[in-house]
Amino acid sequence: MTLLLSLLLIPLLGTALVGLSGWVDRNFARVATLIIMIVDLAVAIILMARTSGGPVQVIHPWIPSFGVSFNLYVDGLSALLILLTTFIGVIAVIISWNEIKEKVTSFHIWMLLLQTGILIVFMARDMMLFYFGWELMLVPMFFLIGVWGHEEKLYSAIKFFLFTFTGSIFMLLALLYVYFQHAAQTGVLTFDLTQLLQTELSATAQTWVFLGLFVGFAVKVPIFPLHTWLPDAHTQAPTAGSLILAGLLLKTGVYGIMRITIPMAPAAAVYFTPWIIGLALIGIFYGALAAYPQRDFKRLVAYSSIAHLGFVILGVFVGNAAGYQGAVLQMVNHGLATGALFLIGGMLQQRTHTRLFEMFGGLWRQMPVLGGFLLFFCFASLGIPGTGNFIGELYVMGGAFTYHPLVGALTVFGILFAAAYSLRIFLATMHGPETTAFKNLPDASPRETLALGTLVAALVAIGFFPNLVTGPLYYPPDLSVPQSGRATTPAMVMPVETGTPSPVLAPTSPPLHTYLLPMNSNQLSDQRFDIASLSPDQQEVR
Amino acid sequence: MGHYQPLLPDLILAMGATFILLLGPLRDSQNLRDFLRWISLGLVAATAATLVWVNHGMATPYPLVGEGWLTTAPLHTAFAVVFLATIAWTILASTVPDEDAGEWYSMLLFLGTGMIILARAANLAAVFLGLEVLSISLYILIAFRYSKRSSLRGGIMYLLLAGFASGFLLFGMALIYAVFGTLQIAEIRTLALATDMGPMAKVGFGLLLVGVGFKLAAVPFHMWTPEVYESSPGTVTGLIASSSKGAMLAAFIPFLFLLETHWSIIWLFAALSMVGGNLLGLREIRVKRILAYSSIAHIGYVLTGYLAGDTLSANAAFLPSITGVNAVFFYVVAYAASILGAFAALGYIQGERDLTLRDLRGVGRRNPVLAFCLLIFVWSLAGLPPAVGFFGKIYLFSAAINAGYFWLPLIGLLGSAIGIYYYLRIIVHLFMMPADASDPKVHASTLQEWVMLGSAVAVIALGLFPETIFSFLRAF
Amino acid sequence: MTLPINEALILSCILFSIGVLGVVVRRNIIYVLMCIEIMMNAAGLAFVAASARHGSLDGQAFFLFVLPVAAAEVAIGLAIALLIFQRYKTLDLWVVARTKEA
Amino acid sequence: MFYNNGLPALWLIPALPALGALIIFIFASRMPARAAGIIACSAISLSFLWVLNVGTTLVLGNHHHFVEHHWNWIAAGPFQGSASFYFDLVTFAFTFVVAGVGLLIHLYSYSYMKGDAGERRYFGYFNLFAAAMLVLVTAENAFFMFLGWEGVGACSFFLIGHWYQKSENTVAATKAFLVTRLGDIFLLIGLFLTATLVGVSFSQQSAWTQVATSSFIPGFGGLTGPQLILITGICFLLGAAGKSAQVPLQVWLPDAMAGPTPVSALIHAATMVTAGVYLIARFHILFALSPNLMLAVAIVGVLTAFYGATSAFVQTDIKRILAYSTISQIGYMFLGLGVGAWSLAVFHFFTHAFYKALLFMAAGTVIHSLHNEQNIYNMGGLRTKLKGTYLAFLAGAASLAGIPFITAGFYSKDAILWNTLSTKWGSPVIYGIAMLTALMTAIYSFRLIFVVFHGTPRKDIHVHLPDRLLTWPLYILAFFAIVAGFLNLPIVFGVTPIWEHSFARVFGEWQAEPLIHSHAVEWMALLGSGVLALGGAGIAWLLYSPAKAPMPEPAGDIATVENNTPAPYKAVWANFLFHGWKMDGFYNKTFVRGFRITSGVIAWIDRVFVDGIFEAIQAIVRGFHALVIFFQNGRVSRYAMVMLFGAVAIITILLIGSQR
Repeated sequence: MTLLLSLLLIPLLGTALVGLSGWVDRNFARVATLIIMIVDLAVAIILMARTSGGPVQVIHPWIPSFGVSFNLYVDGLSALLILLTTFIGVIAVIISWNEIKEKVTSFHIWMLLLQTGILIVFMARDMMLFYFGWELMLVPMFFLIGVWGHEEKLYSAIKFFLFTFTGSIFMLLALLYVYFQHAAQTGVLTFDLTQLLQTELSATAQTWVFLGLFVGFAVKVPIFPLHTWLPDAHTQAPTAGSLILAGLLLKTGVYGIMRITIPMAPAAAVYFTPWIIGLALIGIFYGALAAYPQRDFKRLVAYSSIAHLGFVILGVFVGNAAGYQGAVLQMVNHGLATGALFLIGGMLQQRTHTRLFEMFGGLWRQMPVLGGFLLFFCFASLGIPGTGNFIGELYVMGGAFTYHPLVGALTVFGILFAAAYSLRIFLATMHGPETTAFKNLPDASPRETLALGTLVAALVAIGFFPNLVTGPLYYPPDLSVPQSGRATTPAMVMPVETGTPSPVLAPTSPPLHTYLLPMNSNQLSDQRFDIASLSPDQQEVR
Repeated sequence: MGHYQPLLPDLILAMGATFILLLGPLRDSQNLRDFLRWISLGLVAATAATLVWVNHGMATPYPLVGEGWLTTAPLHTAFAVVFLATIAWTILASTVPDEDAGEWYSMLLFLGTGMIILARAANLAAVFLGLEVLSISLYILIAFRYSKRSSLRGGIMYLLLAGFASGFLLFGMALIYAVFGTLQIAEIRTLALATDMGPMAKVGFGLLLVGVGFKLAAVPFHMWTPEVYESSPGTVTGLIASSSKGAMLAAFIPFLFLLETHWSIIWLFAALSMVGGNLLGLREIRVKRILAYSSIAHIGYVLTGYLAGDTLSANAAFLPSITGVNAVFFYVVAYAASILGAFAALGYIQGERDLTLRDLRGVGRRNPVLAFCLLIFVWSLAGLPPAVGFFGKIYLFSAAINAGYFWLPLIGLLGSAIGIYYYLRIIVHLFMMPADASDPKVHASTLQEWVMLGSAVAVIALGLFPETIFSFLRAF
Repeated sequence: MTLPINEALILSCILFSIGVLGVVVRRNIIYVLMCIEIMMNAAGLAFVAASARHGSLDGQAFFLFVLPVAAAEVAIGLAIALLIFQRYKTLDLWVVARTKEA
Repeated sequence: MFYNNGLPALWLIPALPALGALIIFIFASRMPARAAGIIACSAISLSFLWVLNVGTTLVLGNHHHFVEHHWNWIAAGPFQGSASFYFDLVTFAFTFVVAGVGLLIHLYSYSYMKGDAGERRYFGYFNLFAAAMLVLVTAENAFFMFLGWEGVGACSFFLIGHWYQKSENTVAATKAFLVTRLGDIFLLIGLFLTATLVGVSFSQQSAWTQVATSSFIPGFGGLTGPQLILITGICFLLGAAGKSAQVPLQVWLPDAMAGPTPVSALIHAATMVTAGVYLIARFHILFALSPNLMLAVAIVGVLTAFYGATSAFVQTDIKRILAYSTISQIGYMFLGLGVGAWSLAVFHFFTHAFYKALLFMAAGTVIHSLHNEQNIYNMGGLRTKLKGTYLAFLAGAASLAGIPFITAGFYSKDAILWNTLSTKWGSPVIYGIAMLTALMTAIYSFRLIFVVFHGTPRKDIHVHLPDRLLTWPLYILAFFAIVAGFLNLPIVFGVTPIWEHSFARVFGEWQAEPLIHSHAVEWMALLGSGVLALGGAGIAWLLYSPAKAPMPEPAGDIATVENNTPAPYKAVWANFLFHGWKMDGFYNKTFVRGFRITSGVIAWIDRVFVDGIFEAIQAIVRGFHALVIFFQNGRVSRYAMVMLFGAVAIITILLIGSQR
């Protein structure tokens, strides 16, 4: 299928085009990159539409002697994240227009390479290809931070690289182990995930495989206590870098956990679930609490990412449809909302050359539009209904509640702290007595307004129509969403018979592995959009 | 004559080298230098062609030719061709004063002779002879710029320590010979596997390993690397790191039966090298030394692959492609492609003093082509996709895991995580630090830049299509 | 007369050890080169002795290889040593190691 | 689109103001400031007309309710919440107030906010608030309601902090948002419980009766149905308390007066703060199933009523007096809910919305006329200068005080008091406290009248007369503040209480019936509360008539007394009341400071320890580096020695080591 290949090749070959045009004029490089990104976005949209009929796959032999194939596979979840990737790619180019002033051409080449790597990760069905893409993401990001970053850029870039690379070692070992186990059991050399998932692993082996994969992905997510690279990297990266880090790179970790870790070692996943839920909860509160007193705009937002990703991980591991959908929603929303906060942080820095809250204050008068956007994204970040973040958090909290009511209740408190730090972002910059340090700061330019406005529209759209995001998860063959995730009738109360336990509610969820394993049957897809209307008529008159 | 036909390549190369050595003093002119360069290249090419021709269709395991001197096994032939390619590359990429051209190219050819003998040795004496031809050429090449003190210092250090190690090797061979009564490695193998080894044989093989370990610069025999790498001309350093080690690796393949008894030594070599090499390089600021330390670590990775062996690994039956030696072959190719380029590039940058990280600043701005090539090479050395080093490492560790070693890959990968740090520092200084006031002195001719660019592209291309290397291997 | 093989091997071991220790303790290039010679010749002795034990000529032939190789090595070693003495005005390896670049 | 099966579409009700807000925000920078007000007013008036249309269709058609389903909004396992609208009588009452009173306040704001720098922003948020509030009250299920619930909270935050350059306003806004959000957390937990137990749709709530009889419910660790009902109810109660400023989460409301006065009138008096009442009324089945829960609601209500009245007693800021009085009056509504008088609680909300909005707007007019003077002790004698405003204010205050027979407040409050005494959930103790509170209410209401409007001006300031848009809405509200009570005349008057009668359809059998059927007792109670109100007015005259000195005596120059003044009064008890029973300080010292310290400590831990772990690893690696690099000294013999050691080690290992 050429669609998948073109999705990859457009940014990859685009680097040459950008190189050439940048050689002519640096502005050409910007324009060329923007065009390439937009074309890629268009391809992703087509792909999204195509995926609704079933997964799209392309397999080419690559390294037959090693069982490695160029195996791309896109189903609803992948298509969703690919769409997010290309979308954020466009925004990142738009937003770097004025910020990046030197080495313009190479900046855009790195951006395109980064996009290629991320796309490989989201598309690869072959685990070696996945790992290839995983490592491929590192270098461009390293350059983006290291060359175009801020004052502590080198330290942050190296820290980012070392953390992720070290994590990926464990992932690689676990993958290789499963590969050889599979080869030993079947005699077939392959890195195809679908086949590797058939490998029978003993409980001990599963434990180690799970831990290896989990550590590899957890660094990227990041899960407490492996998060310390994140505040530095996010803070020091250029705006586009922060946007992509928050919007996409963190998501690759979650994607890996969803796609590989849990299906590969389902029993171990069940075993470790309480621990990981504990870590996720710690992440939620720890991130939020650590975010609050930060003095640096982007650093605060970076810590808030830890909290948001805590929600995502929680959703993934509570093991029910609500949590799973919430996790996916939260991934997308976090990418948009937190990404937007980074954008605004970058815009403020570009205007004022500082990110410190104590330098700001009362800027709303000078930049009403930017302030309005900041207000919106702060409220999105704290999960106000009407934005996608609310839906994501609600789903995750609901999932956690189904997992255990107390866990759910505890999770809900996370949003209080989220409110505290989110409000602080806005209040410390836009409210209060107007600082005298800055005069005549320009308000959002049309380009910035366009970028931020698009993000607002996307968030609001998801906030009212979460099906936009969760819908693709139901595309056949419905790999990822548990059965209880379909829109079924709301909880019903049955007549109670004496002597039997009340059938009220019973929020039972199937064991984790039963639904995270790929299912080949389409038995679930019939009732996809079965609307849970409460009365058969649109209007009921009694 | 037919009996000696398989020796033809070695003869061509050695005689050509002598011939060039004689031509050398004729005239100091650029024309002569260029002439010698192309002559040498032609000789190398001819040798390679002959090598392939004489060995064609003789792919029985370890057939002994020339009185049991050399093997025609495809793997070894392939190794030899690769080494010849590195020599050819060096001939192209190296800079040499006009007046020394004859000596330079002839020594490179002698070096090549030593390598192809060593790589195909089937006999202890051939191992020794090949090793010494290689080493003696290297002494001269290392100390080639004898007007510089450091060059002499590096030369004498390498000479003394290599001689010291040769002594161990030789004595070990003597002991082995004393026990088994033969110099043919295949016979020794049969005898050694047939019976329990006595202490004398064990010690003999142990001393042999000392010599091997020195040549490979495996910890704890690695001490010479930083000084020698530092003081040699850039291209020679590349050869020391790549094909000189590679030849020893190839020569070691017949000895792989030692894994039965000596695996723990190799395990230790590997583990210590991977950890030690990466640790040593951590805070080094002299760039060539960084790569020297990294080469120690890389030998650790290679030895990890060797542990998987050839036929000894448990699961080898279903995984014919990634036996340890195949992975090692892949890695030698990958590593050679990367390290040759890296050292050559550093050689172009080198000024009067030791080249430090600080000297790299601004190179990315002033000479983007060279900096880009260096980036690719370092990228490959660090084992990151899409450069070829990525799959090199993956194959090695896969082979090790396949053979049932788990800790070693883990150690190796953790070590490489440490190692990433110094590779990143090189990249950081190349691209991310403001240039010092003084211009970095980069002297590379157009030809050399094209050669560099070509190898950089090759490194990426091989990384994207790693199967090529196996196809190459299968072609023999 | 028969060669007492074990004794010859022991002798070669002793010679080898002397050579090794010499390399380790001496700092003068010439002495170190000499000690390396001793090591090689110790090995040669062992080869010859073993050759006698096994009644094959391989070992002795091997020794014929060792001699020129050792000679070549020493020749180059001495040449470099000469240059070193010119430049550093010393043959002490430690001093050479200490001397800063020029 | 606008009509389905001949019935008016419900979605238009919130959509119109939402559209208004959208237009204002998108074109804010390109429209004249005044245009925003016009758009906002048009949007809300259209919405109000549509509410009337829907409401009359409902009432005249004698429908129980309308449901309008749009799309599946939340659909995850047991958590199902569609974007659907629901319209019954309760909704009608609330939408009528939100859109109707909202319209008046919009018009009022059009004049009030003239020339303000943030005028466009103000009207945008005002319209957005109206939209969110209308979603809140028209939502078909609790999740959709939560959209509006949080939306109004957000808008409240925006509008309290409207004058964002003053730090106090910002602090007040944050406080309001965070405290209500604390309540919202409990509300969410309650919603999750509801969703899993019976489903969040309002039409499913009768299923609680089955939960109440279950002894075992899987997934809740052995909790029984009644226990779960209690937990759910407490969660809802806390959520409602947060939004409606009830004890113990009432602290935010007085500070919320930092916003522009129309904001206080609409959000913090008439509509948003009564969302808690709406919530509990909607979930009345749940509450009615547990007597303990009912008692809790009643106690919260009466306590808050008492709290608000006592605190209002000593305030000096006109808006804070009204704020505390709002707290107190919503306490009455909760009391009504707690005794099962659902329809009467809604009725009290209805009347209260009119007279409290009226009071706030009248106060706003006063403040506006006096150039932002809010201290009542700096006013005085305005009766002559602001005659219309005075009359309107008088009507509102009379209604608040419950002056018998002619005011709406009398009828609504007295009905709740009567139910407190007479229904099965009521109790004489609570009744007693409620009566005492009613007395105090009358006192502080008339204190306002006497201090602000009577006597002579205490400060010589120029009064600029309000324009028509600032006064006419007052007259309309004053009219309703008087006559709205006639919708529910007591049964002892020999007429049918229309309101209660109509709402019986909604609350059905869950509506508490008086256990006392004696008309004599009811008459006595009626007259009793009437006497209390008049008596209160009399006491106020005794204490605060222009001839008397203000009581209690302020400590210093009363003109400088501000909200955050530590001790304006000499008397300790007065200061205690002035600071809202010092609960603010308590919360500040415990929760706020606790949060600050914890977050600081966590950030410190993150910097020092968590990062420190990795710094330590780095240091260890560097240490090893230093160790191995030590041997690299360039001395050949040393290198040879290391090699020798290596060789010896190899031989040793080979000779003593075990084979594989």
